[in-house]
Formats: sequence, structure tokens, C-alpha cells
Amino acid sequence: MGKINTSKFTRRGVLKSIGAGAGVVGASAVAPGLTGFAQAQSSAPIRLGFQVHRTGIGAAYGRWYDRTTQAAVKRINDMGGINGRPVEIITEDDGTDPKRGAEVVEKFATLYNCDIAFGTLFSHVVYGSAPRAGELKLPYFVVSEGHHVASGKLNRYTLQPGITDVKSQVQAMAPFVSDNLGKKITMIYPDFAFGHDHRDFFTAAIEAQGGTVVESIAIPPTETSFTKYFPRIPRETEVIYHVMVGPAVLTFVKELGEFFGPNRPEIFGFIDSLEAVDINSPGLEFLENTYFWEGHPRNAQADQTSYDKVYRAAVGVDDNGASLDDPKDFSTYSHMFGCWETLNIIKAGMEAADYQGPADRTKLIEAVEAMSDMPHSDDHPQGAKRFNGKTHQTFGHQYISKVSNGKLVVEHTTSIEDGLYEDEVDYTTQSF
Amino acid sequence: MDAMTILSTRNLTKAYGGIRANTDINFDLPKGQIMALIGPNGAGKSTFVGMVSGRITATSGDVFFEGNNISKLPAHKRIARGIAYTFQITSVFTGLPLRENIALAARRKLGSDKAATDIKVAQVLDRVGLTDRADMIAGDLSYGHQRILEIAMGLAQDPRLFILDEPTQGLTELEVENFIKLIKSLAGETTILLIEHNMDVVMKTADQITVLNQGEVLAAGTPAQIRANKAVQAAYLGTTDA
Amino acid sequence: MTNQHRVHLLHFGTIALLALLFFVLPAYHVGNLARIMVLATYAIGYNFLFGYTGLLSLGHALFFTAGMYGLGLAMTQFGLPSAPALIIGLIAACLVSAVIGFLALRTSGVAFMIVTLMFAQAGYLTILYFGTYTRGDEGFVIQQAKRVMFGIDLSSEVSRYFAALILFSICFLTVARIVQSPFGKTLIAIRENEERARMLGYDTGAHKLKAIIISGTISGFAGAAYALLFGYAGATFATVQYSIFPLLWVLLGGAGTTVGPLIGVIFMFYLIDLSSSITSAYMLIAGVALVLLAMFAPQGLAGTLRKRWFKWMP
Amino acid sequence: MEFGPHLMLASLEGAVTAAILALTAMGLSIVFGVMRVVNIAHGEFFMLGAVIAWWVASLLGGHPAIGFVLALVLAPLIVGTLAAVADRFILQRINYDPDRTIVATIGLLYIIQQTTLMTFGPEARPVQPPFNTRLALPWFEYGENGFAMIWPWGLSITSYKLFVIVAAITIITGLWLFLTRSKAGLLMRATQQDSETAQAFGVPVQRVYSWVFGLGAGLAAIGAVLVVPIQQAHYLMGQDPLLLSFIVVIIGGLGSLPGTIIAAILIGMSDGIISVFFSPTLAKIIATLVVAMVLVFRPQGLLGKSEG
Repeated sequence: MGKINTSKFTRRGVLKSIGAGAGVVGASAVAPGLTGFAQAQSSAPIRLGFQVHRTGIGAAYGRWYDRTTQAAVKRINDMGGINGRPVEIITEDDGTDPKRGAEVVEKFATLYNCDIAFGTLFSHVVYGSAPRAGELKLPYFVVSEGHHVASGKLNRYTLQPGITDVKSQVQAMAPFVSDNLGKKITMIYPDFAFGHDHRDFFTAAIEAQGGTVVESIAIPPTETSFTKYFPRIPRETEVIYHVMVGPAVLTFVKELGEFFGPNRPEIFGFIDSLEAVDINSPGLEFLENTYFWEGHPRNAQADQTSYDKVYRAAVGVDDNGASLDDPKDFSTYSHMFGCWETLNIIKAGMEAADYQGPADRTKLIEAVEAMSDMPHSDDHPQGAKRFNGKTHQTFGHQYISKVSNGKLVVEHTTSIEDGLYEDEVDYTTQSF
Repeated sequence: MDAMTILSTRNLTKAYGGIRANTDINFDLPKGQIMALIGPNGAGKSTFVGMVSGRITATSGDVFFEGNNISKLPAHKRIARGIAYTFQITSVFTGLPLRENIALAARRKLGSDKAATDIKVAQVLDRVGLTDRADMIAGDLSYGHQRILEIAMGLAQDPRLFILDEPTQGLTELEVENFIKLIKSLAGETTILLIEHNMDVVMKTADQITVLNQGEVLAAGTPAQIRANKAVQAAYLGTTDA
Repeated sequence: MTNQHRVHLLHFGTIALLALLFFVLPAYHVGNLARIMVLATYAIGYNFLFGYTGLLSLGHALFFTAGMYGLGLAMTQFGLPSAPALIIGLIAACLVSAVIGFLALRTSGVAFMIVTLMFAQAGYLTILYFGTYTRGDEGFVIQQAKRVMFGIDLSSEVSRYFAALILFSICFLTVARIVQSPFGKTLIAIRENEERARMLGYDTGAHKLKAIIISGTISGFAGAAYALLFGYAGATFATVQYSIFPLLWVLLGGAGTTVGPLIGVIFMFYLIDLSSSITSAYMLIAGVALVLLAMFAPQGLAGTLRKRWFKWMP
Repeated sequence: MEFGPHLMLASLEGAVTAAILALTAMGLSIVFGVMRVVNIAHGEFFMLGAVIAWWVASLLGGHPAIGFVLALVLAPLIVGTLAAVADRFILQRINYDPDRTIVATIGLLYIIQQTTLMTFGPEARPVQPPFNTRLALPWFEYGENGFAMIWPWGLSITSYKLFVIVAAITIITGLWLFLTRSKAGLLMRATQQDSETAQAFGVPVQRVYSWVFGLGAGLAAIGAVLVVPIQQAHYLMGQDPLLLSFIVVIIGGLGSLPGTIIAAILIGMSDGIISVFFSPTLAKIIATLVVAMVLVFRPQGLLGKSEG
């Protein structure tokens, strides 16, 4: 019980010290006033437990999350590590399974003595793992784009500082869709919680814009053929909004094209459907001139920033979003930046909290909670972010791209404000 | 049927598709008798006892046991009323010890009374002479011993009607002799319906004989009457010719 | 020492050993063992039907999740405290297994496998269909603050471990006792030769239905305990994979042995946990191990022990 | 879309599903019928077929038809050989004992899946169809001017999907002739009916088993090669075909090949048609329950023989 008392004590201390822009003044036995890289108390590496989907349904994403993470850690270590200590990544596969996810978190905390856990994408794994992370008092940084963190369903130890959540993404899309594509929308989404989030948040957002969702078609997750569901699309539909995940997405898009033939409505999709897939794959010609949400533009744009250039080179991705080693091997470009940015935030947080070891975990969380605006930079190549310490959720810019000659060309960039919504939780009021 | 009749059937019929295995069998078995059911292969003997025990559903007709119509009862309820049945093709619990095989048979009536079950099992083992093999796994027993175990499982149920379907098939001469002794010792304790090919066994044990042929009752009577019956001789000779 | 003594020694010794391990093992393995005991309880439920009654179901995930969602939804949707929610979980599992048992028992053999599989698949889809309440695949968290029973915080290491041990012990000893009782011996008889059991006058249909209900309720107990002790319920647990797991655990550990389920879960858990530290190809290692076990230890680990040395093992 | 055209579209889609399912389930049915083993790895043979098809097609340039045709020949051969080897070195050694076979084939499932993941990657891989023209379909409606032919919005199929249906029919007919007319088929049927007697009459039962296991896997692979231009090759794609094939084989009646085909058509078509009437997930739930209930009330399957 002693631990909890101490951490409450330090929390106040950290808030104060961060507010003053100084080092740490805490009740724990940390030498005060020492910040920076050189005066590390220990040269032992900081251990980050990386929960990765190496097998199971998330494996295509997991491979790229892994590459991005390795690249980000290499960069951090090349720049002198964190608080003068090297960073070591301990990778464990969770099989994209919530039960195994919880076990992996436990392994990080109690077997490997990791300082934090990080990297989970699929939201059911986040849900399965987060309670365990909270009980073990292990800071758990997820890169999942789920609304689970900001909805208040998790706990104070779970944060999502590196990627915008789905509610914000969807909300930011609605004005563009209703202003440029049409007001009568048919949504097609998987009959998963993830799909339901799209349905609920987008329906609300589009109605606020004066549009309507004329039909929503939830596709069962095990489905491999889709044509039979397309007749449900009402004739009056002006825009089809699609977001599918899993290996059957190619079939979905292809069959959508075959269903409509030459006379199609406008089509707006989430790139989740085609992450790790070549947009020029056979059968996808149909996507020409359709629109996509992109978390991070896959194709290097005409006005590419130096940040994107640095990031792309570090991860080993070419201008088309494919691997430098294999131009047919496409990345999950719209999501994986989250690993890079999250790691940089962890670094910044650990430096702000003068993190020395597991005893400082709560200080790290408080330091991250104290963060707010993050500028577009090498640390944040996707764009500027605004972190909400109360909801543990970050908000960023979103991109809407049009497929032109087989390339995704950004047509519109949303502002951070487009994606803001009212707080649903204040984690900072919860005790550690 | 009078109070002395333990089992009777009325117009009992079984048809498989268009083929009739049993046609309108009327049969009465007086209490306490040893009745042998004989007939050429394919005469419908096993079908008949199958319908009596409930293993086979009758197409039409009725079965009465101790005066009650049991035609609608499932097999396990008929057994529970006091019918024991041994299979033509040995059917014991080959993976379990011999003792447990018999205990299972005894336990249905004795329930959770462990002491009573143990006593019953010991008695039966002793009676059939398998005591020294009690802890062997039934599947490891010789064929003859498995047949005897099958009978022992019937005995352990203290049946009021004991149906034996070709119990001596595949037994050695010595084992057959022991079987005959066993059956005779049961006379008076229970009623026995015995399907048997071995005429020697039939003649030595049966009080009455019923002959089935082509699914119908051909004749019924004492061993002496049956031996003298021309129709029976013809039926048997006929099949041997064919 | 009679066999009865040996059996008692084995069963109570196992429980005592598990209790002792809490004080001996490092934290990580204590955490694992808590999970293992919950999963082993699921396997015990499965073993009761498969190992002792001889019915191979491919739909037990349905019973596991009936308990899990019975408890989980009672707590999150209706705000019930954990104890009544646990009872609701048990009732849910009991009812679901009774209905499924009633229908599926009209079939046998491979058809029984498929029918149970399909009911479970329909159950999985139903969880997704009612995503508004269940949050579908994503599932939901049961907040730490609510995971308290009789004033004990079930999310702490000690209470979680001993809660899991109590759960395991109850089901372990109950099943051990049932299989030694006349009822359990009749189930074994049905497994060995159903027709013969029927012709000894046993109502095999009723026995099998009871076996499914007991098996399903124990599995649901494990599911409810999982949600309560680890704070999460999700549709993943309703997928086919989670119906195949208990079959594997039981076959590995030794079907029709009381300790087999525990041994099977420990073996499989550590096989994956240890090999996943070495290589990402741990499922390959698991696959090879399964093939080798099938070839060289067909009766599972405990089954092989029983066959070779300890014939008295229940 | 209007009800009529919708139903027609769903039926056509159902027919494509049924065609693939019939091939895959035939493979399982033959193995089941002849060897009486439950092969849990059957879906993985399907997956391997799809993956090999992608591999062959991506190695070859030129017209997509070249790669496709080559895949149609190579994939079943490779997969069949692999299965026969697995049979020889694993299943024969455990004497096809039911429990051990389940464990061993689950092990095989993991091995194949993980090996594929490591060599082929986790991505869904497309194969270009040899030809793929969208064919708009007409619909006849009784209006003011009598019967009129209209071209409803969305009602179409592709030439490739039609080809899949025709190809499945052709292959199954060929298989039928092989089983009933050839000597190898005769040996198989003899083994199916009574393996001991067959052995006594000099049938090399062990070798027949290996061939049958290979043939079953090969059929799954053919089904997969046909499907990859519609769906994509993916290392986890084996589960659905496995479950559906099992259902088809049981519903059809164990070991009954005509039953298997009828069940494949019924299940493939009902999957399409039920989706017309209910929302997608509800349709799946209902379809699943309907099939389960068919089995509950007719446990021996549609064409299986009743025991009583």
C-alpha cells in the first residue's frame, strides 16, 4: 500500500514541477534538479515492452508496426537514448488475441521488468490487456485509433498520445463528404465494434452537416463474398462510405466495382480497407477517382515536408508507400506513424519526468498528461497534434485523398479543431 | 393371458422397407419356464427378442410384460422392469475391469448402496466362476470368458425375464457344459428366453420350444413334440439343402 | 495404502501444491498459474463431457461465454454486484447447455460435433449482432473497482490467485467425486459402450443430458471467473478456436483423467509462452509438439502415466 | 433493388459459393468416406492451394491466363503430394485412431499456417483472373405494355464467376467418372466399403489411403485456385472452408458423394438467398441455425441411411 501513497505524493510534485518547466521535485528518492542526457543514474537500458500482432488477423499491420518501432528506437538511441540511457525493445507477439494480450502485458511487467508497454493496434487486444496493465501499474501506450481510451472505459495507465481516435477521424470527415460528395450516404462497415463506432459517430456527424445516412449495412466478420449485400444500397445513394478490415477487403472493393459497373455513386472509404495493399492491384482500377481518408498520406505528395522525408527514409518506405527493398510490399502508412510518434512522446515524457525506473511510472504518466500541443516536426511527421491529458487521447490533422492515376493525392487536410469533441472522461481525477 | 404368463406378444410385426422380418407373432411365455426360441438363420429370432427388449421398434403389435403393455416404453424402462438382455455379438465394456462390468449391471437396481453392490458382484462372480479374473480388463479376457461375463451381467440384474441371444456361440465344449449347468441352476429363480442353435443345449435345458420360420411361428411345444414335428423338420432340412 | 487413499493423496496433494506454489514461484509465474487454473477449470468441464462421457463437442466456447457474458452483462448493464452476477453467469451457462444439449443429443458422433459447432457459431454471431450491449469483438472491461466479492478485491495478486484456486478446487474435486460415484461410472459406461449401458436399463439420454449440463455449467463457471478475475469479456472467446482449445488441452493432458486437464493446460500454456520468447514461430513449435504427442503419447500425458505406472489414477 | 433482381443476384452469388464449396467438400467427403478420419487440416490444404496459385501467378509474367492455368495444374499436385506424405508419415503411423488423428491434424494445421505466414507473409494476395468481363443481366417484368426486358441497376455477374461454376461442374463430373469407371476408383470404393476384405483381396489399402488423402487435399486446392481471382490468398483463409466443408459433408450424409454435392448447393445457395430477407449478420445466424436444425432432426444427413 505504501506505493500508492508515494505515487499520490509525487503526482502533485510532478504537476508542480512541470508547470514550472523545471526538473522533478518529488517525494521519491530522486536527486532533484538533474535533467538532460548525460547525468544518467544508471546506464542500464530503458525497456519498452512492444506488444505486436505478429500472428493472427492483425499480422499485416503488426509487421509494419514492428519496422516503424525499430526505426524510431534506432533514431532515439542514435540521439543519445532517453535520459542518457539506451532504449531496448522487448517484442512479444500477442497473436491478435485479447487473452494472450493480457498475458503478454503481464510478461512485460513481471518477467522482463519493462518500464512501460506499448504498441497495440487492434482494439479488442487493447480491451483485453488494459485491465491487466492498470492492475500491474504499467503505463500502457496504445496505437490503436480506437475510441476506447477517450471514452473512459479503460484506466489511468492507458494512454493514446500518438494517433487520433476513430470518433475524431470520422467527425472530421463529415463536412468534406457533405460539402463535396453528397448528402445521402450509405454506410458499409464490418459488424464489429469498430464498424459500429463508424456508424454511430459518422451518422451523428453527417446529420450535424445536414446530410443523412440512408442505409447502413453491417457485414458479418467471417464474410468472404459481398455482392449479395450490395442490392441493399438504396438507389438514391449519393455517396458510399466504406470501411472494412481484414483480408477480405480486396474482394469487397472489387465486388463493389463489379456491382456498379460504369454508373457508380461517389465513393468515400477509410484507407483501413486497403492498408498494406497495392492500390494498383488487379481489380482495384475501379477505385480511380474515389476518395479516401488517410491518417498519413501514403504517396509522397508534391508538397512533402522534410519531416515526412526523414521519417519515410528511416522506416525504409519509398514514395509510393512500399518497402524500399520490395516495391510490391506496401506499408500500413496511415497507422504506423503512431508508433514513431508515441515513442517520441514516451521519450519526451520520460525526460520531463526525469524517469529513472519503475518507481517513476506514475510521474511519467503525469508528465504525458501535462502535454498539450506538439508541433509538426521530425518527432511528429504526420502533423501537429494536440494531446488532451484528461482523456488520454491525442487529436491531429486528417487527410482526404483522391485516387488519381493510381496514386493517392491529398485533396483536403482537416484542422485539429474539426476533430475535437467534448471530454467524456477525466482520467486525471482517478487515483493511481 | 393369465397371471402365470410373464411375457406375451400380440400380432408383433417388424418390416424393413418392404421386407417383413416378423409377421403377427403371438407368443406366450409362462412364468418360471425356460423357453428356447429356435429356427433357421434369418428366421427373425433376434428381431423378435429385439422388439421384446425394446432395442428394435416394432412396426405394429404389442408386447405385454407381467400383464402390462410395454410396447410404448423405451428399452431402458423395459429393462428396469426386470428384463435382462444379453447380446448375440458379445457386448461388454471392454475398457473396464470385469468387476466394474458386473457392478454396472448390479448398480442400476442397488443404486448407491456400495456394500450391497459389492456383495452382489461377489456372488455373481462366484456363481459364474470368474472370481480369480475379477480385476482383469474385460477386453483382455478370452472370448469364452467374455460370453460368460455377458451372462454374469444379466444375472447381476436379478431379472424376472432373462433373454439370452445365442449364448453358447463360439464356446468350447467344456464351457457349453458349464453353461448348461448354470442355466439349469437358474430354473425356478427366473424365466429364461433362450435363442439357441445348439440343439444339444436346447434339448437339455428347455421346458418349451417355439420355432420361428420366415418371421412366423411355425410350431410350439415341448422338446419331444417339436422333435416329432414334421413341419419343423422340413424347415430345418429345407434350409440345410439351400 | 489403498487406491482410495492414493486418489485422495493425488487430489488434495495437487491442490496443496498449487497453494504452496503461490509462495514459492516468482510473480510472473504466479500470474500465469492463476490464469492456468481458470483455464484448467474450463478444461475440467470439457473433460467431464469428452473424457468421461465420450461426447466430443466443438461448441464449448458457447458455454464458456454464456458464463462470461452472463456475469459481465449483469455487472455492466444492470450494475449488479459480483456475487449475484456470478450466479447469473452460472444460470446462463446452465440454461444454454440444457437447451443445446436437448437439441444436440438427438445426434451422435461427427454430427454431434458439427451441431455443437454450429450452435456455438450462431452464439458468436449473436454476440456480434447485439453489439450495442456486448460491444461485439471488442468486448468490454469490467472496472477494477467493481471486481470485489464479499469485500475482497479480486484484482489483487493474492486474492486473484486464491479465488482461482478455490474455483479450480471446487470443480476439480466435484468432478473427481462425480466420476467415482454410480452416476459418473454410468457415464463412463456410456462412453465405453452406450448400447450396452442402455440395455442394462440406464436412461442414457438423460445421463448424457445431465453430463452436458454439468460440463457446460463448469465451463461457464470458468468463463464467468475469467471475466471477474481478469476484467474483460469479448467475442474472441466465443470463436471456434476457443472450442478447440479445451479439446486440445484435454487430449494433451489425458482425456478421462482427473488431473489431465490441469496438466494439459500447463503444458500448452508454457509451450507457447516459452517458445514465443525464443521465436515468433511458436505456433510451428506447438504444431510439431502436437503431432509428436499424437504419435508417441496418444493417451495424453496423464493417460500415459496411468497406463504405464499408476493404474489406480482416476 | 427490386425483390426479383435482388433474389436473382443473390442466387447467382450463392451458386458461385456452392461451386467452390462442392469441390472443397468433395475432397473432405472422399477422405471421410474412405478413411473415416476427421481431417482438421483440410482448410489449410485449401489455403495452401490459394497461396501456391498466387506464387505461381506472380512468378510468371505475360497474360494472367498463363499463370492461372499453370496454377490450376501445379497447386493441386503440390498440395496433394504434401498431403500424401503427411498421411504416410503421420496418420498411417497412428493407425487413423480418431482422437489421435484430431490432435495430429490440428498440429498439422498450425504447422502449415505458421510456415505459410513465415514464407509468404500476412498480406492478402490477389491473383488476376484470366478474364473478367462484367456482364449486366436483364430482368423481365410485366408492365403496362406486357412483358418487357429491363436492365436493373446493379444486376450483373462477371464472366469469371460464370467460369467458376462451369469449371466446378466439369471437375466434379470428371471426378465422378474417375470414381465409377476407373480401376483406381474401383479400388477406392472397395476400400471404402470394407478395408479388411479389400486388403484380403490384394488391394494395397495403405497406398490407397495415401492416394485418397492426396486426392482430397488436391480437390481443396483446385477449389482454392478457382477462388483466388475472386477472393485473395491469405494465410488464415482456411478456417471458413473447413467449417463449411464439414457441415456440407455431414448434412449430405457421411460418405455420400451425391449427398455432398446436394448439400453444397443447398448451403451455398441458402447463404445467398437468406441474405435477401434479413440483415447480413442476422441472415448468417439464421442460416447457421437452420443447418443445425436440419441435422438435429435428420442426424444421418440428407442422403444418409437411417439406422432404425
